[in-house]
Amino acid sequence: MAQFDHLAEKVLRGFASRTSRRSMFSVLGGFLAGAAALPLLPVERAGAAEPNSSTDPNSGQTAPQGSGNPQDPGDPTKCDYWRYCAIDGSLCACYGGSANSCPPGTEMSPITWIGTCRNPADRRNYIISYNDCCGGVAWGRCPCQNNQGDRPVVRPQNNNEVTWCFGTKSQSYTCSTAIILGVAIDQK
Amino acid sequence: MAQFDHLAEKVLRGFASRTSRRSMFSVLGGFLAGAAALPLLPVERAGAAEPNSSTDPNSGQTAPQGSGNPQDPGDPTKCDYWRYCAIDGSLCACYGGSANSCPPGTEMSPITWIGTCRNPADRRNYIISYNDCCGGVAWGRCPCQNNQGDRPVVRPQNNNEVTWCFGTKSQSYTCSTAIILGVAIDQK
Amino acid sequence: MTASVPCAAPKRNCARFTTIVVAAFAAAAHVGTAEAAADFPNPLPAETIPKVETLPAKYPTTWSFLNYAGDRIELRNVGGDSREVKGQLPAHDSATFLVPDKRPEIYVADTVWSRGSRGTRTDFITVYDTHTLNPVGEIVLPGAKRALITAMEGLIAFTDDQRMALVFNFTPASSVTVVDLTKRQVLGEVEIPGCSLVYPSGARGFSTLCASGTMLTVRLDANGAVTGRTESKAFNPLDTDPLFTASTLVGGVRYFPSLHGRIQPIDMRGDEVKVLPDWPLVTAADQAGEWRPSGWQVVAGDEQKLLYVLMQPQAHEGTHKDPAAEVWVYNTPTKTRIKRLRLVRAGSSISLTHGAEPLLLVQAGERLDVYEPGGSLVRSLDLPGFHTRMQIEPVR
Amino acid sequence: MTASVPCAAPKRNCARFTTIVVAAFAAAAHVGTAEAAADFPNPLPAETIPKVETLPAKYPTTWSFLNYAGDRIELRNVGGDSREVKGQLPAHDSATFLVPDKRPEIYVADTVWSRGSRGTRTDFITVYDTHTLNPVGEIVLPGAKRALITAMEGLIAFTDDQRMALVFNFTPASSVTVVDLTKRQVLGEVEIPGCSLVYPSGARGFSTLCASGTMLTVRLDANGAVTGRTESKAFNPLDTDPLFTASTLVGGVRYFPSLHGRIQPIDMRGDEVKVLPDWPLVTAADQAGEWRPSGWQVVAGDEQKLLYVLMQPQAHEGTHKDPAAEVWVYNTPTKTRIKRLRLVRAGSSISLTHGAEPLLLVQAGERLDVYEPGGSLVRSLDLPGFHTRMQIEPVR
Repeated sequence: MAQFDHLAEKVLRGFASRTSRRSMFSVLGGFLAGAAALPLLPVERAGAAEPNSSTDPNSGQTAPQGSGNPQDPGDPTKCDYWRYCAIDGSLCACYGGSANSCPPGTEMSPITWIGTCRNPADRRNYIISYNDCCGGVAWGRCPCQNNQGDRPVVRPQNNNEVTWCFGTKSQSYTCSTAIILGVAIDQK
Repeated sequence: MAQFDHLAEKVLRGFASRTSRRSMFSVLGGFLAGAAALPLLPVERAGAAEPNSSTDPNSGQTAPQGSGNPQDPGDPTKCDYWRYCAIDGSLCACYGGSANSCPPGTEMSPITWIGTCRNPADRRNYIISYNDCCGGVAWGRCPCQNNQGDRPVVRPQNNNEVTWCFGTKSQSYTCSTAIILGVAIDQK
Repeated sequence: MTASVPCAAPKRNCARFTTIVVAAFAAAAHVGTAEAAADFPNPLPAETIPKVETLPAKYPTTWSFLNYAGDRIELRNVGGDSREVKGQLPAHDSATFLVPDKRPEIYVADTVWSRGSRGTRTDFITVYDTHTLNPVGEIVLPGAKRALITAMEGLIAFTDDQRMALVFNFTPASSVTVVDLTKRQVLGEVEIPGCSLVYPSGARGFSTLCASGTMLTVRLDANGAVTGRTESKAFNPLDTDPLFTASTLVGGVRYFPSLHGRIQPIDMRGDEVKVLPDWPLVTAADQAGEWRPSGWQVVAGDEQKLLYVLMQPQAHEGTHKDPAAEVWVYNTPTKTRIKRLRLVRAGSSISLTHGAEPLLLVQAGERLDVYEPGGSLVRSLDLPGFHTRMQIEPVR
Repeated sequence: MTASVPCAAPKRNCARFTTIVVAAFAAAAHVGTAEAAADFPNPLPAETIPKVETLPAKYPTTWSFLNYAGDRIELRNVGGDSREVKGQLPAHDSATFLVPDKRPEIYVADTVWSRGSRGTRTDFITVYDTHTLNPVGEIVLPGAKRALITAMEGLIAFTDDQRMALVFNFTPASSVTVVDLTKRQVLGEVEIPGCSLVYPSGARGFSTLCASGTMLTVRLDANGAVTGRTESKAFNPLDTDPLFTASTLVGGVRYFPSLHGRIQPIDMRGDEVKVLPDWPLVTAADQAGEWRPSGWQVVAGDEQKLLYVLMQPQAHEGTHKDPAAEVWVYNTPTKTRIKRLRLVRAGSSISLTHGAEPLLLVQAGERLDVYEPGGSLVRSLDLPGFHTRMQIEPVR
């Protein structure tokens, strides 16, 4: 994380120091608009297509989900999914959301903290944004606590204990997502 | 319960029909004042005196409580305590209250429903008032569901699904008690 | 520091925005010198923020609402894909709900206090949009009267072709609050002293079960005012064999089982209810086993002619809410049992989905077991932490 | 039907009062023809209604508060009698609390929304009476700014001899709301950009940990206005070996462990903090085992000279909040470890009771294990359903 944080500081100095929070929001807005144009992973579509008839009818378990993309392996309803290396909370994929989307009726906070997780398939380190979903029902299903890169709240942007519900109608926590922002800088 | 309910109806006709609800409250008040003068069971005092050093230190269990009175046998923190034959809810004895008292910071509802339970020690049938405690923290510890004498809500005074928090500052349910009102009529 | 104060030195809270700034930076430029696996030449693309799932405005009949009563209302797919939880609706103390098929809305009647478990009480109906599950309206119910009783049938009901909602109040005086759901306003209150719960009856009105063993039927005008009251003869022997308050519709007739095993049909389609002859669920042959209806939502119907009842052997005083070992299926025209389904797990609440091939849903402890009508278990959904009672309402 | 309307016919809601009326009747007359056992000639007497338990205004030091963070705050007897739960206080989202020894009051800083998880947000401090646990006052915190962070040390603190409370805000801008607890009113707000959490320091003021690795100290006047700010040199290497934000007082000095195993003492008694030399918790001999502090409330002190730290072997990046296998005890004057306690269950939070013979409390999953200082388990209390983090605060 160290180098990355340095980058952060640098970007920050060269950027934030000339910018008010409001205009940063608008920058963020711009980025989002841009990102929205990018192709999306078919995570939950693919999941929805999978029948779970193959599983033991008496198991009580949800059939495994998956992106259907070999480059994005694992089950987003399980705590060991690669993107969750620094998540702390309940997994939205268990509440009607997915690894990168909020359940219906909740609101995704635009302000959050990020970590860096290694994708076991392409062996790249990705910058993951842990956006919380807010304003819905929180009831502790699929709790998941991984702290890779988590740091004490003295550096909030690297802390997963904060309820990241800012700029949302309600600041009440519902669940957490893990969204790919891009590839991280080589940590060698 | 049948005969008892008939009595109820009779008492009711001969009494309630000439009485407004407000004055019934005052009658209740009068009764309470009277009852307060009666000697009380040393239920929780006795409990407080018992050390639980005898129990396995690693058990995680609360040492058995008890009234210390052989005529009132059993553990009020357990669902099989004789007074709980028709209780539905969380046992106040697990929350800082006792079989017949509310936990600190809660309020006991004066209006409630009653059942009849048989005391295995003196083999008498007692009229038990299931007063709910209201306005505190409810979190489902020591849940207990016994339905002896419970009847559908069409006869609310014999129904244990109703939140009996009436005449209290808050109608939010916390836990339930089982209070001796007197000896029931012989059910033979 | 307010939102509009400029953010100057690094030590100021700009630090919090590192994430966003870097995000924009990294995602835009795709900075990535990590050794890329030969078989994945391109990194995974950046994903959209924010992204919130939506649902079809009209849900498939393989979904069902599960009311956890006092906790939440869940929308689950019981028909088989791997993403069983579709969404949740907040639901607090004794919350009940209505799902119309006329409008893309869901109505949840709920109660909160201004400080959690104390403070000012507010009863309210929240109007949710079926497509987004976002709250789109609210109707505050006056008087803090809404009955706080374990969520079950009869606490809230539609009438007037789903234009009106009827909310049962218990203070412990009984009344019904009449709500216009299209105008989203309260129309008025109808006192029903000595009677409990509301069941839709006639074109515009409701019936309620009275402590005297009768059924009181109330007719309403378009403004929710009472235009008539009729009381049936006494048919509900509360002292000897009271009816469960759970019922189901079969062929337009409402069927109430009794604690000791009768079934009481009542035709509520007309302006006056017709109390039809009751008949036994338990034949002489079954008497020995002491079989009785048992559970919470104890009865279900396929709306054509079949009646499903949770049944428990060795029943006696106080067992009427115990989980039941079997579901007995009756043909209502012939009044005969046509099937006995032994459950994998003893069940407390049952319901049937409304699809062409209905599924039998059985809440059994911390499981929701899904059976095909033949009686074989299709799948079992977990209900983690569930320890109270469940109201099952499959999508229509 | 309102409370004052007379109650005439049996079918009216008088039925609800059957219970009370019969109660009075039966209890007064002691109607009882049930065959009485010869050995119990008299029936059990009627009991008082209503009856609510109270607590001593001053609690014994064998009791402890347990903050379930977002759920409730429990008051438990960890010292041995059979009624371990003494009471609960409502606590919602990220609630924190303060227990003074100067006044018979408890202060809980909490947050609610007007419709449960949505609606208008209100942050407030509830003042509870220690004797009754009844709410006796409320202080609303303006701006909906209170930090919603898993309950832990540093979110709220006393200063000015417990007259003032300091509430940490995070929006994500950082500030501190200053509250007068005796007048029960908010005095003002102090911005602490780039810094986090509040620790009491000096006679009237606080210190806070900054993202630049320094500690900022703020002095206040009697009205809560800032009279001075001093910033220490940087001593908290956030990139390489940051300090936990959990700390403990030993001999008036506050000790912060670091993620990699240093201990950083800071003397906060004066108007300016003294950053004392740090020293290693892990000797060269322990290096091989990769022992590091690990858990949530990772450190405790006996206030005289002993320091207790939760320690976990094979520690590496990301394990710093994992439950720890041992508690290591240090003599702070000699800066040496004097004891290793192997825990019965791996623990996440520890604290010491404040009695003459302190007990070591260890939250380990769904248990609160109680050890005597020698390290043997005295008892284990169950924490049913506990699945997050716990803040343990023994009674002083």
